[in-house]
Amino acid sequence: MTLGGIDIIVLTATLMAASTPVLLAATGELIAEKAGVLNLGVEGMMIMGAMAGFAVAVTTGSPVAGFLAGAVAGALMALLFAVLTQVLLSNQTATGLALTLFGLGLSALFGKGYEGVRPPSTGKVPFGPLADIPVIGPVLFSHDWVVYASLILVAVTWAFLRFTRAGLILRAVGESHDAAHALGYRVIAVRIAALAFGGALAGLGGAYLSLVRVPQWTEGMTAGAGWIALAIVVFASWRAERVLIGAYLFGGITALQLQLQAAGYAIPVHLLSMAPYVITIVVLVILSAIHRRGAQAAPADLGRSFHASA
Amino acid sequence: MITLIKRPTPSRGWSYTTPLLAVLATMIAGGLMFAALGKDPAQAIRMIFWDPLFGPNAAYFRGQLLVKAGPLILIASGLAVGFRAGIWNIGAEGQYIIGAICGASVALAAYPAESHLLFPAMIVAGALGGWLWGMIPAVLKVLFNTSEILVSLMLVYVAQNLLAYAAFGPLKNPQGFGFPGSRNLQQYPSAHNPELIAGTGAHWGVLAALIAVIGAYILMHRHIAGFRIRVAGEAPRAARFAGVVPARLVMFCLGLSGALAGLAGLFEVSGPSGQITDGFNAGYGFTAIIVAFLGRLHPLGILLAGLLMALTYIGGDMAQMMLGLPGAAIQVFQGMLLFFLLGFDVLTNYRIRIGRARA
Amino acid sequence: MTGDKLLQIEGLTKAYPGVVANDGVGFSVAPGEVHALLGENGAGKSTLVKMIYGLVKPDAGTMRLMGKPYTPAEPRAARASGVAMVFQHFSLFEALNVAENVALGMENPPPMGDLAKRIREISNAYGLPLDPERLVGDLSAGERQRVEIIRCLLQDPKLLIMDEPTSVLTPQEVGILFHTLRKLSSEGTAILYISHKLEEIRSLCDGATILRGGKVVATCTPRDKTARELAEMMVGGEFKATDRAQRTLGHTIFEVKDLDLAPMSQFGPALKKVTLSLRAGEVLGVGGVAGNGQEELLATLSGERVSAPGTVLLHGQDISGLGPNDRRRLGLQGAPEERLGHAAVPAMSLTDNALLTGTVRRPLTNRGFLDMKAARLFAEEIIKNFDVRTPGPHVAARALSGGNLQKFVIGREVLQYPEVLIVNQPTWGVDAAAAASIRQALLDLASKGAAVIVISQDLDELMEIADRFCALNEGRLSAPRDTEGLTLDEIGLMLGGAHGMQEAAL
Amino acid sequence: EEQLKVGFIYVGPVGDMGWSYQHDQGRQAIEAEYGDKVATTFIESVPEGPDAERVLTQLALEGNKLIFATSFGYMDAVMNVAAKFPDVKFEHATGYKTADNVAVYDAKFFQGRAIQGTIAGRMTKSNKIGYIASFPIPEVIQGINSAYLHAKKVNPDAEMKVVWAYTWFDPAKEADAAAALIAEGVDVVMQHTDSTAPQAKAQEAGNVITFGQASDMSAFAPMPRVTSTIDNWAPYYVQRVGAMLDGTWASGATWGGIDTGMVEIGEISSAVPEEVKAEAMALKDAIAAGTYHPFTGPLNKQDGSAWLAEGETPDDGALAGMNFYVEGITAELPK
Ligand SMILES: Nc1ncnc2c1ncn2[C@@H]1O[C@H](COP(=O)(O)OP(=O)(O)OP(=O)(O)O)[C@@H](O)[C@H]1O
Ligand SMILES: Nc1ncnc2c1ncn2[C@@H]1O[C@H](COP(=O)(O)OP(=O)(O)OP(=O)(O)O)[C@@H](O)[C@H]1O
Ligand SMILES: [Mg+2]
Ligand SMILES: [Mg+2]
Repeated sequence: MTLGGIDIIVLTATLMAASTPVLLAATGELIAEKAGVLNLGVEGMMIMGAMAGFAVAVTTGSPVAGFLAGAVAGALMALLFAVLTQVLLSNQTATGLALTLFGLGLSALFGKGYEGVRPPSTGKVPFGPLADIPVIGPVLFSHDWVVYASLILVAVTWAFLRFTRAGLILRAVGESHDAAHALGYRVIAVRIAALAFGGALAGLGGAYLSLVRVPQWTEGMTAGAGWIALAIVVFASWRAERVLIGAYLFGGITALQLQLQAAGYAIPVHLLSMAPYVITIVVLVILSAIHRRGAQAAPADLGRSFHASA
Repeated sequence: MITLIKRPTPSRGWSYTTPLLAVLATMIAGGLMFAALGKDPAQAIRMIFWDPLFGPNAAYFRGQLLVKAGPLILIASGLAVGFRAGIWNIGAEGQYIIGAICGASVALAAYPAESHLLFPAMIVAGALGGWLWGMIPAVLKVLFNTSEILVSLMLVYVAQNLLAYAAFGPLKNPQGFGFPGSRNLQQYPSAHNPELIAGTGAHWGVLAALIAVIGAYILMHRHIAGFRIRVAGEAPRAARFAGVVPARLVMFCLGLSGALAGLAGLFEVSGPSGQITDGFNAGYGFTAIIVAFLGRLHPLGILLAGLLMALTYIGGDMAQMMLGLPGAAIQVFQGMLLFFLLGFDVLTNYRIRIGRARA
Repeated sequence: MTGDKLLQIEGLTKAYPGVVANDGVGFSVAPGEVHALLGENGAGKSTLVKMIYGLVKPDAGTMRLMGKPYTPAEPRAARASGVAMVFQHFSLFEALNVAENVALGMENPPPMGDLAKRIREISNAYGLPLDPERLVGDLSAGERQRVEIIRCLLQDPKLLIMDEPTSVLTPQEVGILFHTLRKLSSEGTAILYISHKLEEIRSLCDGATILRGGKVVATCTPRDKTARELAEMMVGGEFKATDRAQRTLGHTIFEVKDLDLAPMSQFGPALKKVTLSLRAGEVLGVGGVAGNGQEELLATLSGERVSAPGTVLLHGQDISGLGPNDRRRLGLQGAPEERLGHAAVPAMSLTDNALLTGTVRRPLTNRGFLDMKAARLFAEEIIKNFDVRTPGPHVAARALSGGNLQKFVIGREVLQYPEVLIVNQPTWGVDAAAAASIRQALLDLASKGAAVIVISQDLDELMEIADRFCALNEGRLSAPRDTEGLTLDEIGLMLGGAHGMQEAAL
Repeated sequence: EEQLKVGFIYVGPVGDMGWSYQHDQGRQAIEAEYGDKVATTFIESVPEGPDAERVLTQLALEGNKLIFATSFGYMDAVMNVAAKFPDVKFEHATGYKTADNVAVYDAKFFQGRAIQGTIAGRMTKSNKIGYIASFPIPEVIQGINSAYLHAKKVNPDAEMKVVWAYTWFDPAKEADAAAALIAEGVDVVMQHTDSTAPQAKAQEAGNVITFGQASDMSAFAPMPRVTSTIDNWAPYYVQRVGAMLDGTWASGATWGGIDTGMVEIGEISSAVPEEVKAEAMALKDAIAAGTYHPFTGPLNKQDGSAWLAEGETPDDGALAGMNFYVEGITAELPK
């Protein structure tokens, strides 16, 4: 199926894999932000996940172990952030930026020696004949398990926030920590848990980058993916299903602009390469214009430190 | 069991001591890391904190400290005004780039004419460029309530693409044998932002940074307009009650921080950098956010934080060069410094009580 | 002795830095008893009930619930023991719906669908109808409180704590609430009730414990005392009632003509054809249920919102398009209902808060540059003249008790000697003595020739100080009537019945 | 005897496995060659902005007598610092400005591209060759033209598809670019970017071949990486340091190719048929011997205008500023 020289099926299949790291990281950040914490250190957590995931996968030869390690590394970074912002009540914006700087440095330091090494391959899920169905096959049944896991995670996150009591408490903590505290919920504990989960997903996203998407380890390899993940959470107005749309839209435009080039379209390259960012802004403006309550979709206590005065 | 008790008013004493404590803690933690990397910790720390200021070539490095800190301070001063008002411009990097492109374009359009009016015109163009780039998120926020965080961030990437376009396209040096990058403004006297006093490193941008610090201090702490900006950040409804028009505030803060970032870009491109190239922006716009927070959003704090940041960059390069420390170790070291500075701040705002959690 | 008491407290002590909030407090509550806690602002009432609810850990003292030692580690434990609480500042989540808010206050909530059904049932049974699907952010203050109460009722509490539940309610809502509480108490639930409205206490409560400076100073049966006697027990001295001196009304100085205003928030009311006029020296009372346009009226009169030309006139001059500062310059000032975050900046010092509105009519700036010394002197003047209890002008606004901050806010406006002053809920949550002094200040201002608009839900307050009364209902302002000779029935008619309220069929 | 201090400034991290990594290999070769007679030092990840001049000055102040500045963007900074430190010698990679104490050096990477193009032309089945380009600068354009011409020569149906990544190093973006090209049906991916991401993408796709860039990328041999063009700075660096040690260092411009070893062709893997391998090796030998120039007339520019007459070869100066595609490439060169 081609449209104007662009193979839509290949594009869709590509964008799913290309969007997965950002999708994972954005879903994690969504949970943290829903609990009221703004962690700008996604980039730092991702790159640590990428490094740790890669190192462990190479050492053990097991991609699964690598992904686990990536998640753990991301979560540890998030816990560092949690200690600073939740226990020592430091400013979240600055701490997040520092976390990014720190993560970029630390991963480069620990990652020395893993450059130029090939990671074990993460297999595709064997769907057998399903993968050969036209159109649906390549789009739906041609990916590795992490792609499916990321989709399941988005669905689980959506259901968790919407239907479960734990999700309700999480949202309550993000909306008003004082009220949640008055009702006896452990605001700090909930936030630390949300941060750790967010960090684990960011780490997983990073590991996907180094183990599947690229796959190799080099310092600084996340190249801004963490920032995009943060932007997508805002873009999604803090709704899980829209995170999926946002991540795939962004990944899709990025992949499309390269495909347009490859197809030989005479559109100025610079216009194409700014397209993902410009289109994100345009869509955001349209969304905000449609429902002007857009800004209120942010958890009311997002970014505020909580201190129980008792 | 440790409990934190909020102080009624932040402790002045601790607010001066915590930065010193943090630097000390960083020296210890960083020293351990350097030792783990097999380097002499004392030597590394001396190289980072001492040598650039008092070492054998300190005369040169002190000037470079200003060169490096200048743009950070200039940008952070503007950002802090907005942050105080709760307006989150995290796209200063983009405004910096656009300011540089606009300023340089004026110079390149005039080339090779020499005129005393050229540099002032470039300054205006640089500030205007940054201001315009800052006004995009401002206008979108005012009209559509769009998040300025996201828009300003996305515009960084757009600006980077514009920069690449400019460096490879319209601003490319026609005598550059097809290589990217504009003419070098250092070789164009009317457009050059020179060292004002030889050997000090201080150029017009450093002077502008100083003026920005003083101006920001007067605005934020001596003038009713700054008072209202602070009110807007603390309590938006109270600010309205005090006569602040939110739309005007958004435009003012994003415009101001954009213009200052644009100026920083212009001073860099016409001075230390010299030319528009693809990699010309060195992340000053992002680092300035950290500087703003390290300086506790206070102009004088920003001055010190900017110098401290610059010190770790220059000292870090020195340690890299002399001891073979990996560049990444320096980044980790900077990260630690930030963490300690942010973490110890708790002492300024809270009293710490150990034990006796409940009777 | 222990057998017939539900809750017994002895020697409960809690100290905060610089203040002993509760000092050896002891009292007891019997099942089915409605027990009042009385005291001035800052006397320690909220601290006391927070300890009972497990939110604050006592430094010393013991509690027994139903004869057994009771040491709730956290609110969860308190709820499990049958203690429920409605907070002074609502513990609600605006972005969540009613059912979710209720679920958050319960230990083991049933599935959402069942819970919604239960909410409908219970809320109708107690005459507090609620739609479980609505967002709390869109509810009126009265409805929000219903959410809090339903949340408690769903857990069949043995002890229900209510911290100033009526300060935001209309008389009708208070009636409904009291009906509910009496029903609960007849079913054996004990109620611990905190309020500054002494008449309410007298009509509702079986017993009272009076706190002053964190210590129990008296216990009594409220029905046997007059409100004045209760007030004097609280302040520990003679209580000064407001003195409504003779005033001569001047000519009309302030007019509002056919003022319309679009809703300020998605579910807020619009102002429709609001018309009024004020004479110098006059106090106009505006009654009505909160959420019927009070905030909007204050915003558009103070200049936070501008209105169509010709709708707001001061001395005949059209000021409809002017902002707050230009109106202040001309002599029109306001004091919003919400003290923290609107009338004052919580994290800023009193000196800064004096600057907030004081720069226009007071020489606190010099060509825009702040004169901090003048500002501090102004803050000290307010503190002194209005008996604001605080260590000094350097203290942050949030550190003041509600009553004291309210005195500061009113004092700040009054001491700028406005020609027209508009205040919204001037004594919200303020203790009797402080409320009286605020009312007195408003009357004194009027007697100096200023025109004052008092927006309040407290009809007694309006009857006490207003010359004329009008009601605000769904954004419409009724024609003003002289307060003298106005009966409660007539007021009820003017209010157009309680908004969306209905008392349960008995 | 005093040690000679030699400083290096890299634009990327030494671990990029590409450009900076190869320069650092050269630095290590110096240490291996001269041992205690030299002391080398390097600073990595120095952006081509305002920091370059400071870091170069810092290197000079610390007593380095020979400084290698290994990125084009350092050019003006090198000139400024060189003027201030007449006793210090500077070597600037890929630049064109020289001074008494500034020499420039560069490699004829397009020679390697000629060999890649030959193998690509022979091996492509779809007749579509993909090229991930970094920036539209002469060095990259030379490579595209050279690869295209040699593919076309052995396979007249060969087409070239170019994607501009506008980065030297962004693994994720390079992976996407490779995926986009493969989606367009190419079965050969060439890259002028430094990461191995395109190699991995090609491997995933199956029947796609690639070429190592800057470093050998042998981890991906024999398939998809069938051979590579390696930037081998070691011989030049060793020679220049030697000149410093014996006092014969002189400014100049060096443009090394396969002949000097600066451009090295990585092992051709078993995935390449023997006859193709032989043809490629013959080409390599001819270039090394100087008997063949990859740009030999008659050649037209993309717009059809004449560039080189029959048998004509361009001089190095003309080549160094190449800013056009040759005839036959359909893509448009970004302006
Ligand atoms: N939102 C704002 N952002 C930036 N500056 C502001 C803002 N609001 C007011 N100012 C500045 O503060 C100063 C006083 O502002 P404002 O007009 O609100 O006060 P004023 O006392 O009513 O003075 P006047 O009406 O005489 O101008 C002016 O310099 C104004 O430009
Ligand atoms: N968390 C806290 N930290 C420090 N001091 C506190 C804290 N909570 C209360 N206080 C102080 O303890 C005293 C009692 O406060 P409390 O809130 O119990 O008074 P209250 O009787 O409920 O007053 P109000 O009638 O205004 O509600 C006051 O002086 C108050 O400032
Ligand atoms: Mg209270
Ligand atoms: Mg004004």
